[in-house]
Amino acid sequence: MKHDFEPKIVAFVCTWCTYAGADLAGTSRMQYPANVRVLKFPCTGRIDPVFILKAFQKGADGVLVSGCHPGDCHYMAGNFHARRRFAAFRKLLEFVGVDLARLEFSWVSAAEGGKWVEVVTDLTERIRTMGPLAEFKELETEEHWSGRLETAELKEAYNNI
Amino acid sequence: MNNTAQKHDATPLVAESYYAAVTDALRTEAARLLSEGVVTAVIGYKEGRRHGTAGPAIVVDPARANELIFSAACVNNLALYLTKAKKGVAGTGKIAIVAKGCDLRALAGLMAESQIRREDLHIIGVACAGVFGSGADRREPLSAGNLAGKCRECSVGAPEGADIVIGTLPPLPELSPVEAEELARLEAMTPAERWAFWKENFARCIRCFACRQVCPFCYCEQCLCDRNRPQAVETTPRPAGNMAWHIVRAMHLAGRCAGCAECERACPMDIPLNLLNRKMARELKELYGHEAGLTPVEKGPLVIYREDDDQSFIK
Amino acid sequence: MSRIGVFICHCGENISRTVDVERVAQVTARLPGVAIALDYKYMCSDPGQNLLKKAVAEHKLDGVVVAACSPRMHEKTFRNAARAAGLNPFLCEMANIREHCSWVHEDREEATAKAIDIVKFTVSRVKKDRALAPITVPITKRALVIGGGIAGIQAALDIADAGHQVVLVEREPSIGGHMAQLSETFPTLDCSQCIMTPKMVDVANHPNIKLYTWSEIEEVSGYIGNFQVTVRRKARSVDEDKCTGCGVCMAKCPQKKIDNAFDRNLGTRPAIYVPFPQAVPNTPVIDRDNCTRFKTGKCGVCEKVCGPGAIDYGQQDQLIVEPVGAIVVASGFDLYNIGPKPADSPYEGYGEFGYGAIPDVIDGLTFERLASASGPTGGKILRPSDGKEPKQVVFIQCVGSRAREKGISYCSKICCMYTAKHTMLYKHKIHDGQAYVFFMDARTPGKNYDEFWRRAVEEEEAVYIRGMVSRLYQKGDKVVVMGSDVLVGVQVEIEADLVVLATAVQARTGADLLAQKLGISYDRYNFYSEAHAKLKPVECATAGIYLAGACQGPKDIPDTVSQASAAAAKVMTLFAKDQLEREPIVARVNERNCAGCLACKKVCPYGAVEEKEIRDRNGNLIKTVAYVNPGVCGGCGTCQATCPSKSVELDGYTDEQIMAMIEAL
Amino acid sequence: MSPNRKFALSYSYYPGCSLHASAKEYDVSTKGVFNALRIGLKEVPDWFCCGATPAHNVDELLSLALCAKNLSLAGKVEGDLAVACAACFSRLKTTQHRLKENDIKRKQVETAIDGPVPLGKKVKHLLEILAKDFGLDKLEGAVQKPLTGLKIACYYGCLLTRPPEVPELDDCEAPTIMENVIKAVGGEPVAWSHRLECCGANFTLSRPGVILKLSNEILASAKDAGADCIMVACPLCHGNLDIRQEEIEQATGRRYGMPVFYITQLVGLACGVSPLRLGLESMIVSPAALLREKNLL
Repeated sequence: MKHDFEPKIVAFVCTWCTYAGADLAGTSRMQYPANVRVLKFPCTGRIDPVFILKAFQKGADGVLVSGCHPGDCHYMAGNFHARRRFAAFRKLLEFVGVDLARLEFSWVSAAEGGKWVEVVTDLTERIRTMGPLAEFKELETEEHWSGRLETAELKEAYNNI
Repeated sequence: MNNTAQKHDATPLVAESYYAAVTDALRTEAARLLSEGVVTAVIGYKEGRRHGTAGPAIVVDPARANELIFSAACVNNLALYLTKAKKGVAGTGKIAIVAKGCDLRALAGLMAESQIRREDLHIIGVACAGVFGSGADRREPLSAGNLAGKCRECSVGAPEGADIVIGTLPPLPELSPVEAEELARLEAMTPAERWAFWKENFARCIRCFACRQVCPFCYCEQCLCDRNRPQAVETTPRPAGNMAWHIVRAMHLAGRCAGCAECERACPMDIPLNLLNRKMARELKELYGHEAGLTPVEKGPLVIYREDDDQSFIK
Repeated sequence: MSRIGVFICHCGENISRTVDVERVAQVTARLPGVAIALDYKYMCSDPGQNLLKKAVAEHKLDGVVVAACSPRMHEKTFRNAARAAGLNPFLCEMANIREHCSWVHEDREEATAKAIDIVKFTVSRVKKDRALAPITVPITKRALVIGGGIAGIQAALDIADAGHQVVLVEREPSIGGHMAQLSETFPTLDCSQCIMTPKMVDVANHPNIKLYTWSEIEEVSGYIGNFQVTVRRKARSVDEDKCTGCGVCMAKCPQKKIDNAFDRNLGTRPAIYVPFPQAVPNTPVIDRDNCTRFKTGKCGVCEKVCGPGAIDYGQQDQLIVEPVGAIVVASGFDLYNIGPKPADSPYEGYGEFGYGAIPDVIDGLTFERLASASGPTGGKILRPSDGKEPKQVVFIQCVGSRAREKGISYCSKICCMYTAKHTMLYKHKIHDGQAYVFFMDARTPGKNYDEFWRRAVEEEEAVYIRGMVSRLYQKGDKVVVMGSDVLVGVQVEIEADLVVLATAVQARTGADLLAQKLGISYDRYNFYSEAHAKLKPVECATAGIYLAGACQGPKDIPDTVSQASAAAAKVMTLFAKDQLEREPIVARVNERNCAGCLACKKVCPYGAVEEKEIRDRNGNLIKTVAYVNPGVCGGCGTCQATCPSKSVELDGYTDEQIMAMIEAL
Repeated sequence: MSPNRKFALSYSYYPGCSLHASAKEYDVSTKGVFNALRIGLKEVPDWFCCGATPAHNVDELLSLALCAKNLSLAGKVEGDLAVACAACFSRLKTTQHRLKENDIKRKQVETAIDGPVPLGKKVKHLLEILAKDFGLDKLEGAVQKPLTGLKIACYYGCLLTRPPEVPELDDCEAPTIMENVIKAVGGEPVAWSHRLECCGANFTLSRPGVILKLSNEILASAKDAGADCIMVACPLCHGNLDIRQEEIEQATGRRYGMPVFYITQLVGLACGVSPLRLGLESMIVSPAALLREKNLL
């Protein structure tokens, strides 16, 4: 089945739970859209908000962050710290105008191959209907200072360049 | 953001004599501290070259304590001068610092982050009715019309927990919270409208990094955004890099920002930076009950967790 | 320019069926920095690995990407192959194009494109990989055991028998713990003292065990293999080397009316005392709070009567530093108190049971002392208020346990069994007495446990009433028990002579403080947390520290002893090596850039981050920075995500490696 | 502005049906004591039955709406809401508690009463007002005739403290607030077992046999503990212990002769309120002999 728009989805996952859950989906031969690219981290605690930003800037249309369920963290508390960090970060992104439907967080354990498939499929389909993430792509293409020249002084200075 | 509707309200908030009295007491205290050898330096404010302005001053000689002043023009957050970014002052013995309530919050934050130690400081608190906003006519007394936006919602007029607090404020009128209203206005927008708002604002950014230089919490020895291996944030003042810089800045200050709004004051392009900081402060209060306070809190909201933290946003 | 080798595996047909492996090889061969890209039927087979090794040598590769199955499957295999070829194993990465690609997608076109992407970003990562050397940590082959109850005793004996030195620290004057207070033990009803005291004596006599009683842990520093433990030896006021344990001092002490805590305050003891006759060591201690000599300066009888001259009123607390390589925590439990809630306690007491003010309402451990042949009543069951033999005894289970409204939702595990035991002991001693038990559920999993419980009900005639008790109150010399029988559906009222409460097992008061000294984590009830509930039940997440017994959660004696031996086995496994080798995926601090905000220290789940002072040549402090102890770091990387200036980096997952991948997407 | 602003403390007041009927003396003595202690009380205009105790057994929405409407009426009068009857107190507090935690219920109730429910209005039992707001120290200071030598069984009944999350009055299973009040006015509280047992009020009309058993146990326990009298803070308990006392004596053959006071009657006596303004004459078991013996009349 071909679609007009194939979004680029980046998944940041922890190696112990979600990566293993995705492996399980594989060994169980489950099927899901091929749009997702999985980057492996030791722990969701290692995932820096900057990475999410970078992924959007580099053309991702949707980002998934996924790790161990609370209490299952291989490092005990990494996912707890991540949970707070991302709770704050998504509020910030929302405030600057990023549609949070493009950023998904999930807990997927090593036993939840089915959940992995569900999360990835849902996200891909949602982004497909939303279309490309135009905002960041536009920014990338803008090379010049695009502020408005509001004052006469500024206008004059600009024209003299 | 002082809109014109409030400009006509020019009733002075405090009498001129209040500042004269505080200045006197400040000079006496500074002279005493220096001459008795309690401290090696006093960080405070002195008269600026233009009328009605003031700037930071570091006094080491008791004889020059009479240069110190306090007025509504004392906008700077002096906590900055105790950070690693300004290594010169710190580490020369016990230092006295003049602190308004908002500055004391920054000091408390720096203590919690092991940047300064309470025992190395002598904090001279000053009860503050607010400082001038940008564009205020300095010939006029401080009034609701020319007050800085952050001061309209200030809850720490008297800096409790200082070694000494100079001045007692008269009852101040309750003012409409213009910053909170602006925040509410933005929050009511659609994401696309907000994006447009910030895109335009950030597009003006010339990456002078005044916001970073003036922030007491930007004391990193090397800013992440100056690094090039890897380059996390594009360094040229291009819209994409600007957006990234301001998001990273707000994120790094989340749960730490003391709300002094110096970033916004220092910004030559009038980008409403404090809105981002306020937004994050509000969210962290709602999510985790954290609020920047006058006493150091060992672990800020983003370096601690509770097992039952909200996770309604996680699938 | 890098020289990366890319090896694409067909995995028989597992990959090549949906992924056009030849195309992946063609495309990736043209990537900048790729020296060679090959595809092969089975990369993990011997010929496949040889292909890799040969290519490393022939093409002087400085990085390898194996695009095949999940790294969880074969990363070790290929890293070993890389090592054999002379390449640092951490310069070899896997691109997962099987589990994450060929097996989950059907469209050959899409799957091939995805596989190319995966290989591409993995190549970008490898270019930023750094050679890492395994970390070795020397091991001090001495163990510390904290707590001298049955758990600590068992662990100490096992480790000592294996030939290693053990330091055993006990807070009380004697080892023995709770087990020494018990009368008989379920499910065999053998006398607790009879099976316990020989083990206590073994500890005292073991050449490899250094025993510190009347001592507490003051400070713990260091990490696996290299802990420094400061032990506070509280002043005993008796010289242990001189004392012969003759007991004359105790017999002659004029102050004899002090409540004996070992007997749950049912009996008394002198001011110079051993908690119980079989104490190990048999050296008394002076209770300075109650000794006339210490209170008023007058007396000194013990000093006068002591033949060997062992009494030393001037003794001071001593701090001793012991270097050890591993720690077994066996600090035991406390019992829930039904008294009113202290301000700092999360547990509500039982107002409906009179908050402990009714004298003939006692807890299970007090009943043990009443039933014990060496107890204050010589094994006669007599009630505390008037010393009469109780003819009707009501036992109430789940007091505090499984009572969320009182603050505890867990099951204390041992009460069903010991209450059944109590009804039997009671019946054996008072034949015409009647025992009633109020219970929620009888939980008796364990070898011969259910049989034991059935015996109590069926043969020993304990009346089990399923239901809860709503109130206890004194009426004359009886305690009225108001409860419900939910099976019959009626209210029950029993006028009892004695009520025994099976109070909850809770963490030791101060367990959190000890945990903070040790740097181990604990749950909301202050029970210590194991590293993994199923697969690492005796290890702490902090390397080199192990758990035994009820400090980790309620446990009976067999479980406690098993866990103690397991902890000992873990210590012996550690001590079997001279050096500890571990994966070098640890965080490192860039000291030049670190501003010392110590946010990393605050988030580190392992307590691996320390403060380090940077000084100039003259010893002046330049700044304080963070330092990550590689022996302790678990490698989660939370510190790096938290650090604003990224002055701490996790080897193997550096920002450069990750950004390279994102940029290559 | 409250008409009672001359007082430092001032409350809106919900007497409840009993206090205008069978428990008139509770109402009279409450007003007497509050007047003597200079605490303002303004009765909520137009109040009606809270629905206790039958409504909540039959129809939850009805029981919540009845109280909600009364709360909304009380909202129009300044000051926290003072409630004398333990059952009214319990129902009003329960309503606030239930509606706070359940938005759906709250909306239903708001539709039913056609307006918002003042969930923030503080509902306080008289005991709380005397012991906490007014304060035990001040109460002690107001005593003119201490109840010296009067042995009092303080009877809480089942509703005053339960369930703990609703009334938030005192320790649910081992309260001391009544005893503290009695000690403050010089009386002697006795330790007894049935302080918190139920008197059976729900069955007072339908199954009087239950009352006889339960109330008898309470009387017997108080008597055995050496009490001269019982003190209550609930008109329903009072009805069972006082009005039915003779019936209980006839059924059990044990004679109690135990006067049952309202808390306000005893506090009033101690604080010098005229006995004529305490409604002592309406008590079925006459306290006259006891009070004379203790020199309190």
